[in-house]
Amino acid sequence: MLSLTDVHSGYGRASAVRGVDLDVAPGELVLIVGPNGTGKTTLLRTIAGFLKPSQGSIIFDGRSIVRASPEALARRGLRLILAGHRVFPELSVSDNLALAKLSLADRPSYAKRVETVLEMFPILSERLRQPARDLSGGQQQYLALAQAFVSNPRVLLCDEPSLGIASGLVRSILEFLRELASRGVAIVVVEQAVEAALEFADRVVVLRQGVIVAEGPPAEFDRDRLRDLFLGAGR
Amino acid sequence: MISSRVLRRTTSALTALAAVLVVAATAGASPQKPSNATAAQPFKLGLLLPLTGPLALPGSRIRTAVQYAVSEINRKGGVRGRRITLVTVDDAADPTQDVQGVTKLINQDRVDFIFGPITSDGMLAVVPFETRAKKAAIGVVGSPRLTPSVMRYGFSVLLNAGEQARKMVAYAARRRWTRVAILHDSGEQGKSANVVLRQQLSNRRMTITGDQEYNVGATDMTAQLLSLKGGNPQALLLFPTSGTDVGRVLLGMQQLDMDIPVVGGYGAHFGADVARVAGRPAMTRLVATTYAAFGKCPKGGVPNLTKSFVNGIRRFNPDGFGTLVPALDLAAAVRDGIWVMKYAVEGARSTSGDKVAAWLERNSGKLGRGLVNPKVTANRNSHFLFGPSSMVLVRPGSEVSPGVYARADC
Amino acid sequence: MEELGITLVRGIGEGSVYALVAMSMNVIFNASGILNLAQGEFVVLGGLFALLFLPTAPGTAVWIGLGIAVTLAVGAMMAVEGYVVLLPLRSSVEQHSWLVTTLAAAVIIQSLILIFQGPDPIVVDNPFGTFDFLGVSHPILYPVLTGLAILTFVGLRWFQTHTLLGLTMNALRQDLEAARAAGASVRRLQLSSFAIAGLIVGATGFFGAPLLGLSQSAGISFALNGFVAAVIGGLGNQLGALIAGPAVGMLSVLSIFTVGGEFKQAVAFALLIGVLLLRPEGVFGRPAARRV
Amino acid sequence: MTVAGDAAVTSRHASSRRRWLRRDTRLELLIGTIVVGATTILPLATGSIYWGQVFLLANIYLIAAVSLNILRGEAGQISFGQGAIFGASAYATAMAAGLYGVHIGLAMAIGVLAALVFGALLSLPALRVQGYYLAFVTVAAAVVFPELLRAFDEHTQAITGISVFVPGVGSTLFLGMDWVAVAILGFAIAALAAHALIRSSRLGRQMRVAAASPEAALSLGISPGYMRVAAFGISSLGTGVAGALYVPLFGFVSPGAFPIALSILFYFAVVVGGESTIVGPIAGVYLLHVLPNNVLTEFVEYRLLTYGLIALAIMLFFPTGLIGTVREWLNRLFERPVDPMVSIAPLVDERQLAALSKEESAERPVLRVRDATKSFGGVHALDGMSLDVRSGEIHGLVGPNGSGKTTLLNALSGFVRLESGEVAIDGVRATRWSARRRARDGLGRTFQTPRVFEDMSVWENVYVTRVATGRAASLSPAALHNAQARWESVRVATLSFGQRRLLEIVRVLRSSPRILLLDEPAAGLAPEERSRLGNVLRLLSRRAGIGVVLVEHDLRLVWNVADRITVMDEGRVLYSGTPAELGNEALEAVLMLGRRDAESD
Repeated sequence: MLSLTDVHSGYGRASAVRGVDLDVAPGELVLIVGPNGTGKTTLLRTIAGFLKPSQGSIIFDGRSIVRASPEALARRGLRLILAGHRVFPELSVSDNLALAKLSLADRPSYAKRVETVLEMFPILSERLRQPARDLSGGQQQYLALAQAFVSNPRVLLCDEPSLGIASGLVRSILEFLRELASRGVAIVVVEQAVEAALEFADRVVVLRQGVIVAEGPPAEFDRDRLRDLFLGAGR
Repeated sequence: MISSRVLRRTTSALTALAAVLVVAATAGASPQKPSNATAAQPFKLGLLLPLTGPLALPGSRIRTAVQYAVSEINRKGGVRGRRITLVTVDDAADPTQDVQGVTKLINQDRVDFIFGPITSDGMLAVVPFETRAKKAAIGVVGSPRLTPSVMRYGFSVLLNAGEQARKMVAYAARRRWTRVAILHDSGEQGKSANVVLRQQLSNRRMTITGDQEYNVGATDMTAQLLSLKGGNPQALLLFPTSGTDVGRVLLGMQQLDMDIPVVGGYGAHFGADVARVAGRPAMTRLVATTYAAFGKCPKGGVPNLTKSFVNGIRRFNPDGFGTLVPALDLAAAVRDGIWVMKYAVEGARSTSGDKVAAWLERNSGKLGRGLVNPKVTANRNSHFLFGPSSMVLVRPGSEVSPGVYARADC
Repeated sequence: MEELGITLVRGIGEGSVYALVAMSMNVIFNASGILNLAQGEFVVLGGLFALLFLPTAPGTAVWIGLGIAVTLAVGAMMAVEGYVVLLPLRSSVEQHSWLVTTLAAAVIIQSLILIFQGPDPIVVDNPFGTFDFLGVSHPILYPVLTGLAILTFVGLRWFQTHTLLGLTMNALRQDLEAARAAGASVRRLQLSSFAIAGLIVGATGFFGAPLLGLSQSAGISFALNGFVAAVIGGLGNQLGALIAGPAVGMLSVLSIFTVGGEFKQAVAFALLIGVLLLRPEGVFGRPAARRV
Repeated sequence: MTVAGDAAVTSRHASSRRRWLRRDTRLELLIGTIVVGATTILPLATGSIYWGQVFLLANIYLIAAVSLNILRGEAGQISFGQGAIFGASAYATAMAAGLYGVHIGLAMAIGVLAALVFGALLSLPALRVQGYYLAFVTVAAAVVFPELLRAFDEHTQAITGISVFVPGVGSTLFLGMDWVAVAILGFAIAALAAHALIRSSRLGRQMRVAAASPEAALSLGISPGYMRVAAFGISSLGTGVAGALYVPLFGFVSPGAFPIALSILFYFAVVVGGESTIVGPIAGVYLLHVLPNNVLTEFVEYRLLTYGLIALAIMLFFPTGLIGTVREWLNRLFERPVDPMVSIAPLVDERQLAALSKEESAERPVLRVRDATKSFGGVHALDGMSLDVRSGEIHGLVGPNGSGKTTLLNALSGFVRLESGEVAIDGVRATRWSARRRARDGLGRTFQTPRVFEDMSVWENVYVTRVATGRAASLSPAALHNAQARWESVRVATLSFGQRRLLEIVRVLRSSPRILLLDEPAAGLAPEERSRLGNVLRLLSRRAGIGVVLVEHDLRLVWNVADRITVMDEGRVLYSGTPAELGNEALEAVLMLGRRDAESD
């Protein structure tokens, strides 16, 4: 579904991502972890088209997408959920959801998908008419996820979904992503709440200073190994 | 890091470039050789008018009239045998650009005579430069402040706003009105007329029931009118610049049921402009000042020269005639102004401002032949070519023939 | 009583024009953060087309039909302006280039009107009559313009709530990046916002022409008064613009009654400065969150 | 580094060499002076009255445009009201000289004074509103100004205008120039020079810092509001001089000469020429005023069109203005990245620091926070946070993203007002102090994204502020002095991210802080640079007694250099102690907890 080969990318002259290879299959949930500032967000933004890789190839659906714009990719079914529960604050919850139509190919299914997602996040259906700015951080993140769900993506990139929201809600967000994966969506999640996220992942990728330093099923990663990987060998 | 070698090279390159630019600029700027006037050389007439901005309309009307007069004179052999050529500068009604324009006309184009500008502040601004260069000029300006001591070599074809105000107030006195209201626009003429109107009215012990102002180009004067209506005046003295504004004033009076006579200044006589907005029926009680040649008494006729001028300029510029119609009298005054220039330059045998001015001050009374406005009254006390004797009050609502209106003061 | 009638009908009517310009400015602002200073010139264009193409005694069908055609034409022309204005924003870090480009566009349009049409004032026949209200008769066109403002507001409201295009356009400025991530083609939407703003001012110019006192040099005052209304209503807030425009109009009329016509413009600007100093987000605006 | 060795040797040459003009402004000022001088003198000397006058007026406009450029390019303010300030000065001059018979020199002084008053009025909104709001407020002022003059005609004689007789006009002093021409030329060149000087001065740097980042300005002890007012004052002064010079040149003034179009022309001239460039306004005035009005006079009807098209075309093809874009091209052509430019260790004079350590030996708390709370949108970013930092101590502050670290730094440096709790600096209650006051009191900080200023040289970035007196220097003046030559020639735009970080730290250290708050100083640094940074921090804290708060994601660095570490989560202290006391549990909490609160960073 999504295949990265030797991707280099970054802002300005310095590369934050330095030669990443990654393949994601439909229905797979890949968790990317690593210390801060190692290029996780840069990697997601590069895949989503906000940054052009300086080197390497990204194949989505059999076609190279290194030159595609984010909006074109979204309409082709590759969506990025930005970090920090970003919704459109002045729009109502239902209008926020309606923006999913921008990248929803199968327009008639819209109502059905909204209905489905509101069952998953009942709190949103109670507040459909309210402007999104009145929601709490967690609810805003629900809304961002729900909107992405309605647009029926085939690849979903999710940047730190738990950032800035109350800790009790983290699980429900990860459960939702798991559910999405079970419906056949290829998911890449960057997450700092490593321990909470591990159990939901099919595969874990550890990124350190722009390079993948370890990769494998969650079971292979216990606390000690992760700590060593994060701090770099030798501590 | 820019190395100092590169820096030096760039410096010298840019310095050289700057030098080239400067040389080019001054080459273009170097003054033309002074010319000794010979018959073969054209008579250069500088034209300083607003062709852009809010006063572009009168500016372009005046330009057409000048072009017409120039074509007439050239057909008849030009000025002292020299064909007239026009050099036009757009001043956008900005005195700064007037000064720049007049400097260019005098020093760069070496014109023999200047026509313009059409605003009093512009005229005041250019006068010192013309005086210093001994250039004679005719403007289209109406401020009473423009006395011969201010514009020594400058004249104007416009009716003096002060004289107009005097005429308007005299008319009101003859109608035995004692209570009048003043409405004027924000333009320079409107404001200065307001001052004179107030003086004149207090001289004659008339009561000013109210005094309001509207912006040139305003669309709804009912608020001003209503506040004036509260003073219960017998008549409204109106000093506008544009005919469309007058139309809107009349419309507003109609809507307010304000059925009192209106005595307007020169801008109120642009009958066609007024009618386009308010319609003829609204204009029955409107009286306005204009040039005598364009007023017809019930018993009198329309002067032949007026008719032939109207026909002539229509033939000269059929496309622009529609724009010109409301201001045919102004066009005639402008056209006369150019002819006065020809006579004065020929009479003085010189284009020098002092000689032309002196000649005109002495001989203007003899100039009538061939002019639409035959009474040229410029003298040592007034440089307005057309004085009170050239001014009449007409009813702009009753147009007798194109540009000619029935007189209200026969 | 008569004062009240004039203040209500004409103040609100004239203010409705400010509101219409303000709402059209808001459409572009919400999509791009640009305040189009050439907006007034397009009002003049709308009126100019009315002058050029309206027959002397148009039937209602001709009037409305031509009105729609002119509205569409002005919309297309503003889209062209938008294209030019948006061009430098693609590459440059200078986000204020639009201050210059929109003003330059205004100058260019003004001079083109002057060159091709001449300086004559744009006087268009008023197809409507008058009606009596509180002792004064008023042109029916004033309430028609007020109606046009309300209709525009309702139309924009519907457009923003019932069409995806309108919804997205209105959301762009709130989070450009999130909009792109959701699949919004930013440049195309911003162009559309110029076109829609053009429709509004085109209709305003065409239908309001008999009352508006249009001329080639009148554009800037429409843009300025429209901006006054937009700021007082809170930039981007359409309901605020709809209310603030007539409020400014009424205040202008009141100022003629109280301090005299020569201070009309000064009063409107004094109001603007007062609002900006006391409440920069506008009377109906929401205070922007402070960035730390 | 190379500087290190000789730094210690030449430590006697304490003060840095004074450079009056920046390198790039020197070249531009030279070109500008040549162009202005030549275009003014040549036509006058050759007797071309018209072109002489054209360029004299162009110079007057140039003075106004340069003044606006100082406001726009250096202080980042938009003003469409310069035409009105210009008019206020010209009109006041004409009223004084023309109506009240005041001597022209005194009248011009009155005019400049009027411009200052008017400019002060115009600058008041700038304290409240910015950007296009300010633009429209100033537009409103410019539109209303001539109308008000006319409304009070009985005092201003505005309807017909005021003629002024100016003695000495037309009597040549030399090269065909009368005193007016000499004055105009002199002031035009003086305006260019003044801009170059301001651009090269500390005041100019502070203006640019305040414009680019008001927070950074505050953290350096600069008041952005004061900078704005100062910029408005300087530009009003220049514009006032221009307006006053208009009167003797033309001998006549009326409000019609100051339409809104004049204000727009000034703004266009600055932006089209290239804001913050010295010669930009010259290009702008020549292209937008002289070209359509004076060169292409034959095309009367097309004057406005030409003007609009030139402005539009330049914005399309030269997005940062004519000269601005050319300058960028030159930079791209000639500049090469120079790494590493900035290094802290060589700047630290160990012997000097050692001398200090005797006085600062006693470990006392320099910074103390008690029970700080702060919430954003209902979520607690700080929830009863307490912290003590002692002099000579490095205090590591770690925690997952969004745990409240940056909010705490903002609260300590005065950018965030606490809902409850206390902050004390050196034992003095500072909870209500402004960020600027804290900065002046010796609290220095860096930002997560370094607030350095791309368009300035490295040296200028360091020398933005005056060094506080009364506190011993952290950096060796001699070493700084030695680095000056190298630093002056490099623009920050060419530095890497890591280098910018170090630069920001050098800048803070130059102000000799007592407390240093570092927000992720190691991000973007290479491993060797990190360890060097660690050593320098140790040295500074131990020897100079600076209390350092180190927020850092590189835990190895923190554990290596910090004396004490506090682990934060959800706005509270989770663990606190020396590195030895904190076990793996604390480490893992930071690495893998990943819970967080809303925070605005």
